[in-house]
Amino acid sequence: MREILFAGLGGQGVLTCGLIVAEVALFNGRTATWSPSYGSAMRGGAANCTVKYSREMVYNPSLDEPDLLLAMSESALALHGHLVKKGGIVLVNSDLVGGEGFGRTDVSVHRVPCSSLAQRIGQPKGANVIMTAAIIKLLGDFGFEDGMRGMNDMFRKKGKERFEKGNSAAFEAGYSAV
Amino acid sequence: MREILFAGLGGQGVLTCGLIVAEVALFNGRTATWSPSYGSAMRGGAANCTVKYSREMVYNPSLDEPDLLLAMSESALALHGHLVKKGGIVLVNSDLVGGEGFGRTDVSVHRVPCSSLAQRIGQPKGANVIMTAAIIKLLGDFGFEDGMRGMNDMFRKKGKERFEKGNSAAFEAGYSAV
Amino acid sequence: MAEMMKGNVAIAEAAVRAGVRFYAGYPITPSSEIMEYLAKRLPELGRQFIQSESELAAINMVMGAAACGVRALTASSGPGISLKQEGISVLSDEELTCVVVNVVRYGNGLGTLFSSQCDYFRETRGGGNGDYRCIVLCPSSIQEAVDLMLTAYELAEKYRVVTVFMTEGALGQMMEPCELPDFVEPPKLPWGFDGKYSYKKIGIFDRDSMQEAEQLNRKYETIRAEEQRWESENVQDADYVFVAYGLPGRAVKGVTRQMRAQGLKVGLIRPITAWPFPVKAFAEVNPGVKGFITVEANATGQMVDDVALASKTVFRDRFVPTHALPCVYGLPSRKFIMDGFGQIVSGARKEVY
Amino acid sequence: MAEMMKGNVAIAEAAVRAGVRFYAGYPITPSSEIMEYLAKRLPELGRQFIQSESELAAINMVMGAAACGVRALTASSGPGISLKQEGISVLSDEELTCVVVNVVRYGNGLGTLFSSQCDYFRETRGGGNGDYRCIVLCPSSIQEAVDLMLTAYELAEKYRVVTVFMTEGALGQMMEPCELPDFVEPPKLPWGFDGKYSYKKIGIFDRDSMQEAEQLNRKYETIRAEEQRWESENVQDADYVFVAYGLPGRAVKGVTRQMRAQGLKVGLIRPITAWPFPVKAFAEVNPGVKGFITVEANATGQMVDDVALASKTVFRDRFVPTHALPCVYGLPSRKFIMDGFGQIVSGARKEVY
Amino acid sequence: MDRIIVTQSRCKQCGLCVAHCKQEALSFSAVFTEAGYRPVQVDDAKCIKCGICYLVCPDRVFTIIGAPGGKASAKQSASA
Amino acid sequence: MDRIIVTQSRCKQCGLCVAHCKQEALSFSAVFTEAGYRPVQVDDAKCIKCGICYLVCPDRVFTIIGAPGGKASAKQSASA
Amino acid sequence: MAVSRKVPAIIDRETSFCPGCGHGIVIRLIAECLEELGQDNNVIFPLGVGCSSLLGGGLVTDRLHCPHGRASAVATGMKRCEPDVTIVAYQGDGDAYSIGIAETLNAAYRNENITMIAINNTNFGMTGGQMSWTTMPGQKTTTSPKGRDCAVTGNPIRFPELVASQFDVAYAARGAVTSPKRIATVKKYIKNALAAQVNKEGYSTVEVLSPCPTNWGLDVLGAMKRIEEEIIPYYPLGEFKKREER
Amino acid sequence: MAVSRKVPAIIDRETSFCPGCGHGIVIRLIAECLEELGQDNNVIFPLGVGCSSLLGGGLVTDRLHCPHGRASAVATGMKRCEPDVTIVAYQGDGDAYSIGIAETLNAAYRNENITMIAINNTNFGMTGGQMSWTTMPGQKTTTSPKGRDCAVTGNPIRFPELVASQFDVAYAARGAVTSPKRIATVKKYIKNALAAQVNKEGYSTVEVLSPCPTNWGLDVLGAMKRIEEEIIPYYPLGEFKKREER
Ligand SMILES: Cc1ncc(C[n+]2csc(CCOP(=O)(O)OP(=O)(O)O)c2C)c(N)n1
Ligand SMILES: Cc1ncc(C[n+]2csc(CCOP(=O)(O)OP(=O)(O)O)c2C)c(N)n1
Ligand code: SF4
Ligand code: SF4
Ligand code: SF4
Ligand code: SF4
Ligand code: SF4
Ligand code: SF4
Ligand SMILES: [Mg+2]
Ligand SMILES: [Mg+2]
Repeated sequence: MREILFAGLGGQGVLTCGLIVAEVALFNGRTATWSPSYGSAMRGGAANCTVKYSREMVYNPSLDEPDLLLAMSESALALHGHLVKKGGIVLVNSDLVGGEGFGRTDVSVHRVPCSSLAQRIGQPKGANVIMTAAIIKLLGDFGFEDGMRGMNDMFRKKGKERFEKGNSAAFEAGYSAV
Repeated sequence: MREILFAGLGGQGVLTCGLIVAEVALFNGRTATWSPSYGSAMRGGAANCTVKYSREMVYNPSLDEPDLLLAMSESALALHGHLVKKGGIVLVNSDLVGGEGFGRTDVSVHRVPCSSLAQRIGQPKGANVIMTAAIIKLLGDFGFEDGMRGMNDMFRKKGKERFEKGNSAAFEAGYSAV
Repeated sequence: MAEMMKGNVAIAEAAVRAGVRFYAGYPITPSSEIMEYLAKRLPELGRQFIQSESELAAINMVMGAAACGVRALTASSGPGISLKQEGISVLSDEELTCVVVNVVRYGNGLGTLFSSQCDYFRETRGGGNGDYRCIVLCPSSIQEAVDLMLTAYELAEKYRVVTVFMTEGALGQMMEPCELPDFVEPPKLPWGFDGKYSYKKIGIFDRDSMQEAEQLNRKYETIRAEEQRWESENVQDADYVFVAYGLPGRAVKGVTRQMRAQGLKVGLIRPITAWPFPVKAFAEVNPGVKGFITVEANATGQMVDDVALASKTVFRDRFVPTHALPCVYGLPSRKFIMDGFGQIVSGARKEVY
Repeated sequence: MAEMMKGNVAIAEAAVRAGVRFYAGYPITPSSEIMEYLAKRLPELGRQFIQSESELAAINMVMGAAACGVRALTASSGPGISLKQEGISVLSDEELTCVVVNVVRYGNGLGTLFSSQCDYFRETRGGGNGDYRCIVLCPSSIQEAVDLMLTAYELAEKYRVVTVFMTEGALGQMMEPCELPDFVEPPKLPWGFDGKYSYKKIGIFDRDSMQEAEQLNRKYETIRAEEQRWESENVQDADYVFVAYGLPGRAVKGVTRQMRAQGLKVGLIRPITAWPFPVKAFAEVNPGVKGFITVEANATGQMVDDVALASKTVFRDRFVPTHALPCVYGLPSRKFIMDGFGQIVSGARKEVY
Repeated sequence: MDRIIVTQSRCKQCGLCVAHCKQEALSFSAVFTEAGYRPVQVDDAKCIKCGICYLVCPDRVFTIIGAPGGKASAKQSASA
Repeated sequence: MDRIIVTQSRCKQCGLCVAHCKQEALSFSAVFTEAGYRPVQVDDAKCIKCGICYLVCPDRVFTIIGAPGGKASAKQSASA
Repeated sequence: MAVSRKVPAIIDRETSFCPGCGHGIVIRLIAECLEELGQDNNVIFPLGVGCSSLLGGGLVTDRLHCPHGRASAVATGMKRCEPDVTIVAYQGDGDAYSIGIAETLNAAYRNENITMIAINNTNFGMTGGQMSWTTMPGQKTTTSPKGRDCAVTGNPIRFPELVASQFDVAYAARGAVTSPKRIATVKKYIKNALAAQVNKEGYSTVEVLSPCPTNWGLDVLGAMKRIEEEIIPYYPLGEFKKREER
Repeated sequence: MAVSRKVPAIIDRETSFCPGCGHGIVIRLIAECLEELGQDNNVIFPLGVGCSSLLGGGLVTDRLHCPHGRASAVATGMKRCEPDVTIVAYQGDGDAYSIGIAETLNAAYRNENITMIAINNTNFGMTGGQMSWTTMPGQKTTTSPKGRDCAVTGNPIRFPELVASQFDVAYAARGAVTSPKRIATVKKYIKNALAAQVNKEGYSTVEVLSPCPTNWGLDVLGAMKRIEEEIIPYYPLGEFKKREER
């Protein structure tokens, strides 16, 4: 079973990011759960979700000990960095998260400037897709093709195939960024 | 322990009648309970109460097996006549309750035309006091004086001593009527 | 000297003497005399009486008064108490104190006017959201009701909980001799608002629910340990112990005494606090007791759960059956109790647990 | 193929497919998506959606719809469900049917937005006046929720009771793959009003409460006998049996499987009906079981009462302790369960009953 | 033939009809109903079947049957 | 001496003050607050301490201290 | 010439109202109007709690005893599910305006296509004559023992005026049952209200000033006189929102 | 010449409202008025549930989070027990006019000597922007996905007008926070309302049209513009019941 925590600020697309990973897992024959941490959430602030996928049933869909943390903001890293499993992975948005360590040496940290990268490839809203691709590569459960097809399948089901080209470009950029 | 059921129509003063008996008992060193049968009672109809008195605690204040039934109306007798203890007493308002028996020979029936008697003695509202006195005499637990003093004591405590003369007259009439 | 008083009136006057400064309520039979009496009495004393637009508004007005640290009261019955559940849960959560009188009437929904004990589950477990508890007092005579009213406030304030004063239609409507207690003049409660922010209250979003849950459990444990109240008799050598509260409790007392006189080894536990349930009373029972029997004025038997749980706790080495004799409404007659007892002894009637 | 769906949306769509013709409700987190979804969906299908002025109005609107014999729904959480208690009691009394979804959130009073199981007592015993019962279903996955929705209506209508669909904030908010059932087209219920007095209803003052109480007891007995639902595993040889429902039930399942793999003899009973409580599941348990352990997302431990009562009924010859591990809110982690279990086995943690 | 029917058993002796009948055709009977009221009775000779009593009666005691040009006749219900 | 104090840490970059300052004395700073906003800064030379910004700000960022006849000076709070 | 007058079948039973209670008159009028509109076999009554509940046994139609105050919400659920059946919420002043003001008002606010008839007897009749929101200034009741003090309790509410002036409703009127003429007028109002519903024009309501001799401590004629002399001056009779020509 | 402007001590804290939320402006105005009336250390706030609850942490005074919709009933209990303390019920439109309409209305009906400030942002802000009883005709919300259809839901309620015309209250007004001038006027209204309470004149209320940029899906200035162009035309600004000269 894999557990991933997606954490950031409202508006950064972290919830969708988690959903794409879950859908990719589903597309590739896993079962998956996606759990937001909801709150009196209207007022900006934090937005998180936990995705778990597995070949058998996911018993406990809630946050426990993530294999990977996506930290899209400084506060996300500060609040959740300590939860990551020993030997796990932390992926940070280096556009917003400072370079200092966060006090752990037992995890591998990957830094992707997804906001600026998104601008650069002409997909200003694609930062979360970039990170999705990076996560898929980092975890190694699904290949590039599996990930891309899973993502596009999801958007197609939602009737959003018009974004396919942009999403694919972002996915490629993210996959190469780690 | 004594149990008395006071039954009649709204406006006939049966509830007060019961209360006087209870107060007389109290005045004479007993304890007593008074329980109305209340209902969605605004619409005329039946009015009943059960009084129990005793030298020790009254355990169950509710209607069980009365020693005496006061039936101020036809329906009161019809509804409650069967409840009276074997060998008990039924006191009826013969102004309103017909002369036919009510199918029991194991109780002693006393008939007092309290409404007309009240008119006759110039106490048109005194029918219930008349019956109170009759009940006290019939049960024999308290003498004439005990009853009269207990009643007057109650009205005095309620600040209604101005009715004392009339009440006393009614009491006397009732006591002599059985 | 004790005077004949109507239960509802006596309860209302006892509340006045316990220092109630504020009443809000909405009429409902068989509780209305409480508010009718206070409509006259409280203004005479310069205290506050409001006939609110509903029971829901009433409990919220009581909440406002309680937040200002005064003794506040509301009374109702049946569906009226149902409408107060959200408010009682909020009062409990804010640790505000008041007394809620439930003059229980029988029935689901609109119900009837019969006297009853059908709200036992709701009052002892809370009908609002969450897992709060109220202290539940259930008097069996007008005198006991009058004597418990001050206790009701003192307990509420000692533990910062709501006290439910659970009585029955028949007790509210009947009269019997009773002596009223003296007047007390309670000071403003320490957590009462005064407009000056003297008492520092934490904002709702700043609270730590996990820590509060622990505190809550500790508080409830303390109440369970300290505040069980009951009356019992003849339990040490009883073959069967009846458990009944309120007016049925008193009726059963009479019957069990008669049964004893006839040589039947029966005893009685009469809970005075329905919550905390008097588990301690069971420790005094004959270790060889053959069964417990609840007599309740409801349809399904509700207290039987608590009796079974108490008996499981106390009689660990063997199975003691717990029976229920629910008389639906009113008071259980001697015949009802004796018949039920006969069926139980003969095995014709099965235990619930 | 199964698709990722949000719990609340899946529940709403399942209700649509079960033939719900009428929804009335008032928004509250974490249940609001149910009504937001239906605000769009029901009118599309020519069915009725009302955003009512309050939860209290909503349950009364549902009552009106139910009286007309259609499948009606309301959903809420926390204090919103408290405001429906009078109405649920009336629906039960009139033997009208509907489904009330409670997406349980944690806390007394205004509460929090945490996912929880703190309304167990209220839902299983009724928070309104009287002694009615609702059938209480508690799914542990979105698929199970979707599959239980039609059942919820069928049970309600079979017995003429209200079904409480008791789920949790986390289930309402999460997504997982689920397959939706087919559409059903329920006929108008036989007792539904049509304006022609086809169904003869007795006036409220003409009813015989004593006789109705007997009927009610018989009905509840039948439900208890026929409608217990649960899932269990590894109980035949278990030293300890966990009892947990909903999402915690599912979490405990994972943990007990791991414990088995480590050689620990533990089993699980997961109630699917909280009322009637699955007492029958206990009959299958190892006669030598050393204890039961509830894992509940509330502060005080509530289901522990039912477990203790069930165990008293089934294990008559000896004392089997019943423990509670209440995790307050959220889902119990492996560590929480293992730590609690360790304390229980070592005797450091005492049983509740 | 015009008729007025008085279902005396339902009458609660409120007096509204008596007060409003302009013909003074209504009065209270001397006998009691089962419920203990002295019900209204109609004087057929005075009654013009105007329907006022029907209109004001809260207890649906009156029925008036109008027959074009027919002569009126009162009928006291047997159930009194 | 008139002064305007800007508690930048509270600013949520809503822009209301910037829009309403008739002197165009307000602008967004380049640095971020902890909460992730670019807070307002005041150009002391332009500010006339009219108080409009105080009036419209939902987040109590401004304090204006008026000293009769004194010269104004802006003070950026250290907490930004 | 004589006109036939026959009590409609759906209400041709004994009821348990007190002697001279206005409820008895109004419910007959409603039944007559339903009959005349061909709706007497196409009607559901959500009943309020109060003396209106006494209708439960007397009324031979579909009917539901609603929780106290909530009849208009129940009516809403019914109407949405049975849009072609006539729905009559029958409520007392306490039921409709005190505990039920939110549901009563909101049905009017939504312009729900139902008819609400409110029997205003200026007190809570069934429970023994407590003050209601229509109790007259100075009126003694069991909860206003010194007479209603409007400085503390507010002034009596005028509901038809309120909905007519504040909300977009189809019809609102007030009548009284003190005399044959007034009774005939009330009937006209009730018929207008029901006709509005049948024609799907929206919310209609009629308030009826009605005696409660029992709790007023007056005889029946005295109670009628009180309405004429004291109550009508405060509660004007008439149509506050007339039906629009369509 | 410069005028000193200092945030009142009782509200001189961070709050967690969204950027540009009108709640933040109004609560500061209330605090200023309290200060000016010498009531800032003599005040209790019964708070509604909604974004108004976010005040819990920001406001350093006696305050109670009331059940949703019931703040005016809670306020009543408080005022009766502490008649000399200023009681300010601070509520949202959903809280005061939807779920709480009975309690809100009844406080006005009784002319209870409290002040109720309602933040009308035409939706349920805190729970994600559902329709409220002040949502504009045609406005899209999560529960009116095709735009509010007033034929089914009723027309937006105008509360200050309702109480001013129907009940005997001391003061009722409506303002908006769209510009410095309007904000200054709102402040005047709030001060009038509070002064009425301090002088024991009776019930006072001010409704404030206020932006909810988050749920409206607009930027802050766009939200203000919407109020000016769309909302004010439907909800007239001004005093509907002025204070009487005494
Ligand atoms: C929730 C609830 N509260 C209180 C009651 C008690 N109750 C029954 S009827 C009634 C008042 C009825 O007054 P009104 O509506 O004016 O009708 P009337 O009897 O005067 O015709 C009250 C308070 C109840 N049944 N339910
Ligand atoms: C009884 C109850 N029902 C529903 C809710 C959920 N709820 C919380 S705030 C709110 C709406 C708030 O809207 P409004 O009063 O307009 O305040 P705003 O957030 O817009 O300022 C709702 C429905 C609740 N807390 N309690
Ligand atoms: S029909 Fe007219 S005349 Fe005849 S009794 Fe009735 S009111 Fe009198
Ligand atoms: S109006 Fe009807 S009830 Fe009244 S006296 Fe006449 S017939 Fe009898
Ligand atoms: S005080 Fe006036 S001039 Fe100065 S920044 Fe504020 S709005 Fe601009
Ligand atoms: S108004 Fe206040 S919060 Fe908004 S930008 Fe200006 S200083 Fe910042
Ligand atoms: S109490 Fe009043 S309203 Fe009720 S039936 Fe009697 S007279 Fe009519
Ligand atoms: S959601 Fe709307 S009302 Fe609530 S804080 Fe944000 S902008 Fe303000
Ligand atoms: Mg009335
Ligand atoms: Mg709002």
